[in-house]
Order: sequence, then structure tokens, then C-alpha cells
Amino acid sequence: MIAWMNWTPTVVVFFVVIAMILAVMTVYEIVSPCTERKGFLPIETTRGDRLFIGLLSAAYINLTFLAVSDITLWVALAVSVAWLLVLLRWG
Amino acid sequence: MLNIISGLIQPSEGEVLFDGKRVNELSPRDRNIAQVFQFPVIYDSMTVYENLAFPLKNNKVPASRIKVRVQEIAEVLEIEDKLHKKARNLTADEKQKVSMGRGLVREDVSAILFDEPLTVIDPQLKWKLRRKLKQIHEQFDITMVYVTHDQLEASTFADKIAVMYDGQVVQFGTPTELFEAPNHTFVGYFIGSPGMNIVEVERCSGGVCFGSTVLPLESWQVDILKRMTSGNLKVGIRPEFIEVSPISSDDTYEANVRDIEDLGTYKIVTVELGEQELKVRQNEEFDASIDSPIHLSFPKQWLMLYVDEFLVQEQQ
Amino acid sequence: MSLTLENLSRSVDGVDYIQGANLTFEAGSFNVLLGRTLAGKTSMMRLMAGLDKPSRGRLLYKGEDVTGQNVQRRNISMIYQQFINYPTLTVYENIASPLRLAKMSKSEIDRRVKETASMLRIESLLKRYPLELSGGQQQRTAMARALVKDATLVLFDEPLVNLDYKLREELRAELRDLFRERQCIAVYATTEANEALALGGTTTLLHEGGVVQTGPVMDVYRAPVNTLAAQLFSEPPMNMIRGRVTDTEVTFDEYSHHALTQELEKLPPGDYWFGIRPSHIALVPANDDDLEISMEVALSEISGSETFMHVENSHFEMVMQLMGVHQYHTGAPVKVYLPINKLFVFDNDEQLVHTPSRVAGGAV
Amino acid sequence: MRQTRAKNVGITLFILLLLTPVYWLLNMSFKTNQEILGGLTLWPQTFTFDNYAVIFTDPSWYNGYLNSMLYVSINVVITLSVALPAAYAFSRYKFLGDKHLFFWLLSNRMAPPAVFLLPFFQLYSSIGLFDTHIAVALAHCLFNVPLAVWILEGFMKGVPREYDEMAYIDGYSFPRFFIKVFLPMIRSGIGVTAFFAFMFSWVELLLARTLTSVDAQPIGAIMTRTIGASGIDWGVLAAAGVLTIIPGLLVIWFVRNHVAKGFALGRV
Amino acid sequence: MEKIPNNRAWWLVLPVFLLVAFSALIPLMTVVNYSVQDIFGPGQAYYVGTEWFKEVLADERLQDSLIRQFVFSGFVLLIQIPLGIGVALMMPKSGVKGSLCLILIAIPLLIPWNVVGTIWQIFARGDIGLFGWGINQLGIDYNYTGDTLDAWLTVLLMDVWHWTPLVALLCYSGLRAIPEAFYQAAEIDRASKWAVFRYIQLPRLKSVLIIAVLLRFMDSFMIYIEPFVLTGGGPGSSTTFLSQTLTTMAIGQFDLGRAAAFSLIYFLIVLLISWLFFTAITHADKEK
Repeated sequence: MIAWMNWTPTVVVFFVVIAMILAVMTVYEIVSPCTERKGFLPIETTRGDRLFIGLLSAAYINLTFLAVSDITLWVALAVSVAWLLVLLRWG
Repeated sequence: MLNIISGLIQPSEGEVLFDGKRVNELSPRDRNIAQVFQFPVIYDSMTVYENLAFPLKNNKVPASRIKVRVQEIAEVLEIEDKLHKKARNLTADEKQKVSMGRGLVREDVSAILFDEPLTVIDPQLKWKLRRKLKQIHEQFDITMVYVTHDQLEASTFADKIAVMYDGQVVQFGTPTELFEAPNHTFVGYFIGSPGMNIVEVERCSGGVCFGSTVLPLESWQVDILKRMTSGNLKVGIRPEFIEVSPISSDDTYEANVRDIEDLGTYKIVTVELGEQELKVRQNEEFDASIDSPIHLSFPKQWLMLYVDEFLVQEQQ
Repeated sequence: MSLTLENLSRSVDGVDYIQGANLTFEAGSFNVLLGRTLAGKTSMMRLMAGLDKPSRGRLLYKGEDVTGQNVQRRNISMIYQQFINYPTLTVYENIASPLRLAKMSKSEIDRRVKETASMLRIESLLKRYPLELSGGQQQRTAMARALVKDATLVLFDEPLVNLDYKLREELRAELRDLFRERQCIAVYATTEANEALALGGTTTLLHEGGVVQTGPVMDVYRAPVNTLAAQLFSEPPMNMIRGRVTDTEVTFDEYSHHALTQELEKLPPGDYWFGIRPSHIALVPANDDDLEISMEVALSEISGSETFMHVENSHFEMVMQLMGVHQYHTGAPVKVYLPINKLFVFDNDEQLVHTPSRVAGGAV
Repeated sequence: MRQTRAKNVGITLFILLLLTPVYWLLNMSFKTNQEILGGLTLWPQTFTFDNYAVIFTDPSWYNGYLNSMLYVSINVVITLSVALPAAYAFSRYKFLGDKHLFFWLLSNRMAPPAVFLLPFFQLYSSIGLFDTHIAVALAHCLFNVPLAVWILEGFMKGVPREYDEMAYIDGYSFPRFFIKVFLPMIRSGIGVTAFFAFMFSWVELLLARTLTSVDAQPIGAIMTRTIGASGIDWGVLAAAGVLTIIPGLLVIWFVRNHVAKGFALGRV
Repeated sequence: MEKIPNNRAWWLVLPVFLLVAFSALIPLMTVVNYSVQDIFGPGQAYYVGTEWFKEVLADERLQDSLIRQFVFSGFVLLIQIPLGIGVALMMPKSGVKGSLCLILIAIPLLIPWNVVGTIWQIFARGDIGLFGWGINQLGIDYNYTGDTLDAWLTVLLMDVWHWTPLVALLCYSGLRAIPEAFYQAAEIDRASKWAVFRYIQLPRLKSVLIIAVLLRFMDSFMIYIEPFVLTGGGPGSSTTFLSQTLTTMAIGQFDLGRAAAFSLIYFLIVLLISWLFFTAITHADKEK
């Protein structure tokens, strides 16, 4: 049934991580609802907005690394995670 | 009506005269008038300053003059600290002030028309704005035409008020005239709270009567009545002018107290005179028990006679 | 059969809409909530209706906790400021809709719709659609729909605001009569003091989500507990003058001296706020000890049968309400008279310390 | 007044330019192939219905129209029935992740179908829906449902919440209120949404062609068959094209009075 | 309107969520899977990591079509938005004429995209099409199947013809929503026609214009069928836009991994842009 989807372990891990982040954020939101606030980003954001911005920019960071250098993607990943955390905290 | 004056609608008959000149064919832009609408009409992408300067700019007023004039109007309207805010971020009443300001800012206008401009304003603020407008009127001395269904608003500013009924001006007079001698039963009903007591009557010798009550009239009134054929007769008297005395005398009528409404500063007493219900306005110290008799008198100078809804007036 | 609000509060996102309200409404009573825009009138009504859930406190009906009960299961009706009717149904169907939902028999529905419609004088409009009607007729339809089902709680949220003043007068009088014989609890929110006075019953003053004062309308009017209550329940607002009482005299704004007489003698020396209603200031003295002040006319507003005159001098600014039409020009000098025996006195905490005897009892 | 005339001339000119290509198609559909290829004529010299006759007699042609209409209708029904409650939720309530969900829905309206072509094909094949009307209808939901939610939400926001409350106070249950009271109030919004759903489903071809082969093949795919051994059969192609415009015209005629409002997606 | 917090509203959204998730998430996951594998056929796939991405990012053919795409979308917006506003301003305000205009202008929107391509394929031909014939008669050598610039202009013209009506209708409804009082006020303030447009009409069109720009940008970004029917992407690859490159790669050449990697990059671009637009819209809504 799902054979045509050609699952690979990497992608499974990828989606599981995303799903877990979403789940954690949902639970966090239920436990302590957040309000909009203004950080260093030019617009008012909620926690979810910052997560989205973080994930999207993480994708771009990884692509940029791929395009312009031969450094292993683990570095790009580390940078992305760091950036995501910065965003969530101060964005 | 207002739109005819401003030229947004063409009248099908009659003439509109400004300073004696016929302006029927002129478009609004050539008529030299300003209009303030019921809901704030502002240019929301401009700042307050630009909004106020806009009509001046369109009239090619020199920049230095614009500056002075806008500042002046902003001060009068107490919005000078908001001049550089975007108009869209203002509250409803500030917006309405701006839109009034745009009407007031031009110096060459022949008239300013107001179309229920205070409808959107909170009651507490209405007091202030009304006062403001009155002051502006006295300060700048221009013709203002003000449309409203609120009688308080009407009489606050107005030197003269036109009361409209069924598309017709039924009376055009000072507030005192409207109150003391309403020309039409509608004016009597509409001006004043509560409105005038209006009673359908029939001809009797020496006056008019309803039920078993006979109201004597002045002789000139009787004379006129004789010449009229219409059977549509009414008398009106304002609740304020009915006098109450605890004892009976020759010119009093005994009536029965139905209800007393205490409105704090005054009381409205509903009485029954024969079959007829009347409202009497008394000050707050009045006291009587319900279903007890009281004695009313109707001072002749306040007793108005209406034939076919219009007031019968003494010929000069 | 009464409705009790027990320490009821509501706050959303840290903003308090209602703070610890304790009120009881009796069956057959007419209650007016008076307060400025955003004073919490609508919030309180929504809590009472069960449309919003309180953050704290309970709502008791006949002593039973109904705080969490579903709106559909309570027998209430509500009339809004906007004329809310089902636009796709005729007036008849609009009025009938609560009854149809209550699964009443056809003939019973017909009888009650006709009865209610004639009570509100809209029987000739039954076949029309709400949007074809004038504002007053639309609001009558809304009222008919609210009244037809014999609700135990009827809520009015500034129902007459959007109507013109003659219609307001008319409907107000009708409302009073309609509720005189009913056994339901009526609650009526308004921003206008005059409306509260005209409707009578019990008045509750609200300010910033809290109850300022509650009681029979005339009690509240004649003895406002503090300056806030006095301001809220007076239109135009009550005139407030700063003054000092010493052993022998009372001084207003360090300017106008006056020998202590009558009731003011009982006041311990100190600073006070003196309040006087606009209608009590006169142009002719009524008593010998009336306080005479020379003022200038700032503005005179004429409302059909009365005149509001704003007067001022270098020390005071006052509004007076005069019977009849008086035309004065701005800047005209006038002498006004303040009857000492009609002064309300508030202490420095703005609490009422003295009620004028002339006004309190009503009768002379 | 001079200005009004200038405006009228301008708009007339624009509409004429807009209609010329359509006229050309219409013109061609009434010509014979000889005339089309023989030279340029502004109107048919030998007026013929033959091209239309081909389409109306050949089941493989007219079935294409039927297929298209069938899946478009199914799509409109599905779109409306799921979008209505969702739009209500978005217009009335604040709930966990509402904004993000809304954006995610919209981003699907913006995702190019080309990205999804192959997985779509495999997905529908794997659940046995390949070459069915329902498959195309479901696939079109991908971009129609978000748009429908968006438009309807705009309209619903325009209905004051007091109406909902009044209905509850009167004793309506939610479903009954929704169907009996609420939906009639946003009739024009529903009409416009249906129009948009129809339009986008009707004009889309990429997904429709990928997900079908024979039984549910849309008219657009069938039109490519006019290329035969003797070249393109221009006349039939033009006639088929003209026939695809007609259903759209009918639909817009029905909703013409609401369109002006609806084109702003209820957001003005 | 103040919204009520209520998480049970999720039940109302659930059908939409499931439906769209089914159509969007499963294919998306599949594409992600493809993008990290080299696929030869059913069951024959090798994990290659991020190789495809690296290749795609360095592929000049793809870069070219990306640039071509941006240029095309830019022109589309530049022409259609002002033209649409202009048409909307000219449309009669109401009445029978108004609705007639509305219907006539909407016609191009209701034509299936392949038919649009067909219409222009015929219309622009030098031998049997009025447009191509007319241009040639004017003495201009025009041939959209042979000349790159001609092909480009034809595709652009076709898109303008096809989609300007959408912009016009959006703006028209925006204009209709401006209360009459604003025009009256401007009339009384003696505002010039330009001032009326600049200070009344344009600011009030803002929210509709954002929608128009958004829809036009997205749809022109994924344009596929029309140029495919009209020019087949040629001459050369001059009118081969993103979608077409992608479709050829995935279906024509069965180069699944590369196509998937490219799809994802494409998707990320669209996601970023639509997020920017969405944020702009919600902020515009908030200001009101």
C-alpha cells in the first residue's frame, strides 16, 4: 500500500522529528498559552510564528550550504538548530 | 434637502440661492460650500495634517497660509497633538473631528452643511463636541446648516431651525418660537420632551370642547374659527404650561392622577380629564397620590388652536 | 425566584471585564445597569445569559448553581443594540421561531404571535421582512421575539440607542408598562442617566467592570455613595466644587466665603467636595441663604423644553439646567444661585458624607 | 459628462479586444477545414455545423464534456460541504494553531500542481481510484478548498455574532441554526464560492489529465486527439473549444448579481 | 469582531484538515522520499543523500528557467495590475450595463487553460489567425513559432488577455465598496480626478490589490498548460517555464529524484513568497 512512497530511514526520522516538534509545541501551548510579542523580528509574532520562520529559514540555510560549499550538512544543521533556538527565545 | 443645497442632487423644481444668486446649475465644486457627513469621511492614507490641508491645496491656497490655517483649526478642535498621526489610526470621534475640520478649514466657504455629524459619537463626548461647534460658529460667523433628528442638537447651535415633516418645511423659527408657538401639530409633538398635549376638539359656543369639557377661546380665535369650514380641529398645550393647583376654582378643571413618573429633576404627571389623557410636567417637589383628583388650568396664552394641523394665528 | 451573581468575575488575556460582582435580581423586577461605554454592562449581561463563562464566581438561579449551564437550556431572551432579526424570515416567523423550537402547537403559536404583535403594535407588519422595516419597527420585532416566549430573564443591551429620540421616548414608556405585570427578571443596560430615571425600578451603577452602587432608582439618585456615582447618575454631570469647612464658615475654592448654616454645621472642619445638580442651580434665589455667584455665560444649549446653560468665571465652571427656553448670548453676565440646602458633600476620599435633607426625602 | 463618454469608449474598446480571440474561435468553428486553411476570412463563407455535429455524435467527444461536468460538480459539492463548517470555525473562534492552519491551507492553493503530479498519480492508483471522477474531484479540492474557506470566511465575518447568539437563546441547536438561519444569510457568499470552485476545477487540466486515462477523461485531454494523420482538424478543435466556454457562461449568469461582491472575496 | 477562544472548533475544521492533508501531505512526503533516492523503477531505488539537491542547485538549465520565470512573473504583474485598475475604473458603476460588462470581462477566466492556449495558437498564426495575419500585414515580420522574442511576447500577451480580467474584477468590487460619501466629500473639497484616485480609490483598493498581486504572482509562477499548448516551450527553451521543466523532467525523462529535489526547492520558494504575502494581508486586515 505505501510501498510506492519509497520510504527511507532518513526521511522517516526527518518527519518524525517535525511531528514531534509540532506535538511538543501543541502541548506547550495548551499548558501555557502564549500571546503575541515583539522581539528582534520586525513584526509581532507568536511562538508558532517563530517556529515556522525558524523551520523555513533552516531549510534555506541548508540549501545555501549545499549550493556554495562542500562542508558536511551536519554543520548547516547545527547552525539551523542554533538559529531556531535564538528565534524562539528572542525573536 | 442637504444634498440639494450642496448640489449633489439637482432639485426638480425651485431655486437655490446663495447671496441672491441662482446656483442650481453649479456643481458642488463650484458652489463654495463644505459638508460634514454622518460618518467620518477621511482620507485614511494621509496624516491628519494632510487631511486638513487637502481642501486648501485643491483651492491653491499658498503653503504658508495653509500651515497657519491648519494649525488654527487643529487648535480649535483640540487635535493639534495628533496632526502627524495617520488618520486611519484615530478613534471614531477623532476621525469625525478631522472630518469637521476639513469643512471648517476653508475660509471662503459660503456655507457649511452638517449631516447628523454626531451620530457616531459617545453621549459623553457629544456634550463636548456640541459645545465646540457652537463656539466655532460664534467665532467664525459663517452660515451653517445642520441636519439632525435630535432636538437637543438642533437647538444648541441653531439661531433658526427648520422642522421637516413629510419632505416639507413646516416651521422655520427660533427655538423659542418652536417651543412656545409651534406652527404645526408635528412641531408641537416633536419639539420638547414630552411633546405637546394635542387634543381633538369640536366647535362649541365661545370655544371648543372635547367630551364634556369646554375650553373657552380668545375672541379672535373664535372669529377665525367661524370662517373656517374644516372639522379637523385640535388644541395643543405644552405639559410645562399646564398649571396645577390643589384647590378648585372657576377656571380649573378637575382631573384624575393616573401616574407619576419621577425623572429626578422633574416629574411627569399623567392625568385623565374626562376621557382625555394629558401629560403635565412638574418640578421634582410635586407630590400627589395616584387616583386622587387635582385641579388643572390652561393659561390662555399657551393654548394653541390648530385647524388642519396648522396653528391659527392672530392677524396683525 | 431570583438570580444571584456571586463574586462574578471575567477576564480575558489579563484584561478584567467584570471584577467580583455581587448582585441579586428578584423576579418581577426591572433592573437598569447604568454606566459609560465599556463599563462592563454588556459583559455582565453576557455572563448572566450564559453566553460567556465567568473566570471566577457563580451564578445562582433560585439558589441553584447554573454557572455552566448551556444557553439553550435556560429560558432567557436578549435584545441587542443593533436590530437583530432573522433577515430571511418574515416578521411573523421571526416572532414564532422561539415557539416553534419549543414545539408548541400551531394554534397556540398563532395565538401568541398575534397577541405579542398587537401588544407591540406591529400586527400589520407580520408578512413583511425585517429589512423592509424602519429601525423602530425592527426593534419592536426583536422585542416581540424576546417577549413571546415568557422568558424568566429578559436582557436589553442598549436597545434604544440607535433610534431617534421621540421613538425612544415612546418605546421606553411602552416597556415600562409591558413589564409592570410580568413575573420575569428584566435587565436593561444604558449609558443615559435620563433613561434609567425614566424606566425606574432598580438601578445599578457600573464603572470599569465594578459595581459602584445599587438600589432603587430614587435612592441611588438622591444619595450617590461617592463622587463617581454622582457623576455617572447625573446628566449633565453633577457640578463639583472644592471647598473647605472651618468652625465658622465654608469657603469655596478659597474665594467665596459663606457662613455655616443649617446642616453643614454638622460637618467636621476640613476639605470637601461639594456637588450640586445642574437643575438645582437657579437664576433667581429661592432661599435667603442661597449662595450668589457672578458668572458669565459660556454656552447656552436649548433642548426643546429646557435649557442647559454653561456658566463660568475665573474660579468655577458649572452647568445649569433650566426649565423652558432661555436665550442668552455668550459672554452675558449672570448671577446664579446655589441653594446650600441642596449641596451633596463628599470627603477627600470622594465618599458621600452628607446628603442634603431637601433632596433626600423627595417631598417638601 | 465628457469623461463618462471617454470611459465608455475605453471600456468598449477593452471588451472588444478581449472578445476578438473568442470571436475568432467561434468564427473558425463554423468553417470547413478547407476554408480555414485556404486563407483568412473574417466570417464563415460556407457556414457549417459539421464540426459541432462531430462532437455531438461521437461518444468519445461528448463523454469528455460529461466527465468534466461530473467531476466539477462533485468537486463543488465536496468543497462547499467541508469548507462551510471550517470557514465558520475560522470566522468565529480562536483555537489552537488557527492562524497556522489557515496559512497551511492557503499555501496549498499556491503550491504548483506540477510538484505533486507523480505522487498524485501513484497515490490514487494505490487506493484504486485512478481514472475515476472522484479522484479528479478530490485532487481539485487541494486548491479549491483553501480558496473556498478563504472566501467564505470573509463573508461570515460580515455577519455579526449577535445573530448566532440570538439563535442559541431562541433555542436553536448548532446544526439547525447553521442550516436554517446562517446559510441563507450568506447565500451570495456561497454562490460566489461555488462559482470559483467551478471555475478553477473546470479550467484545470494538468491534474485532471494525469489522474485519468479513459473512463473519466476530461474534455481538455480529448481535444489533443484532433491531431490526426492529416494534421490538426482545426474546425472540430475550435468547435470543442467554443463548447467549453458555454458552461462557464451559464454559471456566471446565475451568480452575476453576487459576483461583484464576491470577487473581493468578502474582504473589502 | 472579537473571536471566542474555543478549541472544540477543531471539530469543524477537521474534515478540511483531513481532506487537504490527504491530498497534500502524502504527496509531499513522497516527494521528499524521492528527492534523496535514485529511482530506476518500482522497488529499485538507491539512497543518495543530498546529491540531487546539490546537482539541481548547480544545474544551469534549471537556474535559467527560474530566472525566466521571475522575469515573466514580473512582467505579468507590471502590466496586469495597472491595466486591471484602469479597466475597473472605466467600468460602469451599476445597472444592466454594469453586469453585462462584468460577464463579458469574465469570459476569458472561464475558458479551460488548454483552450486558451489553443485559441492563441490559432489567433496568433500568420496564416489562419487574425492577430498574426494583422501584424504581418503591418509589415512587421512576426512568427511566434520561430522567433524567440515573438514567442515571448505572445505568451505574455496571452497571459495578459487571460488574467487581466481577474485583476479588473477584483478592483471593480473593491471600488464598488467605497461609500458614495467619500466621492461627495472629495467633490466638495474640490479634489482633482487624480487626487480622488490617489487618496480615495487607491488606498481603499489596497487589500484587494494584495489579493490580486498574490493570486497573479502564484498563478503566473506555475503557468504550464497555456505556453505548452501555444509554443511547446520553444523555440529552443525560450518559453519553457518552471512547471514545464519540472514536468518534462519527472514524466518525460522519468528523472524522479532530480525532479523531486527540484520540486522541493520550488516549493520552498513559493512557501517563502506566499508567507510574505500572507503576513502582509493579515497585517493589512489588522490595521483596519
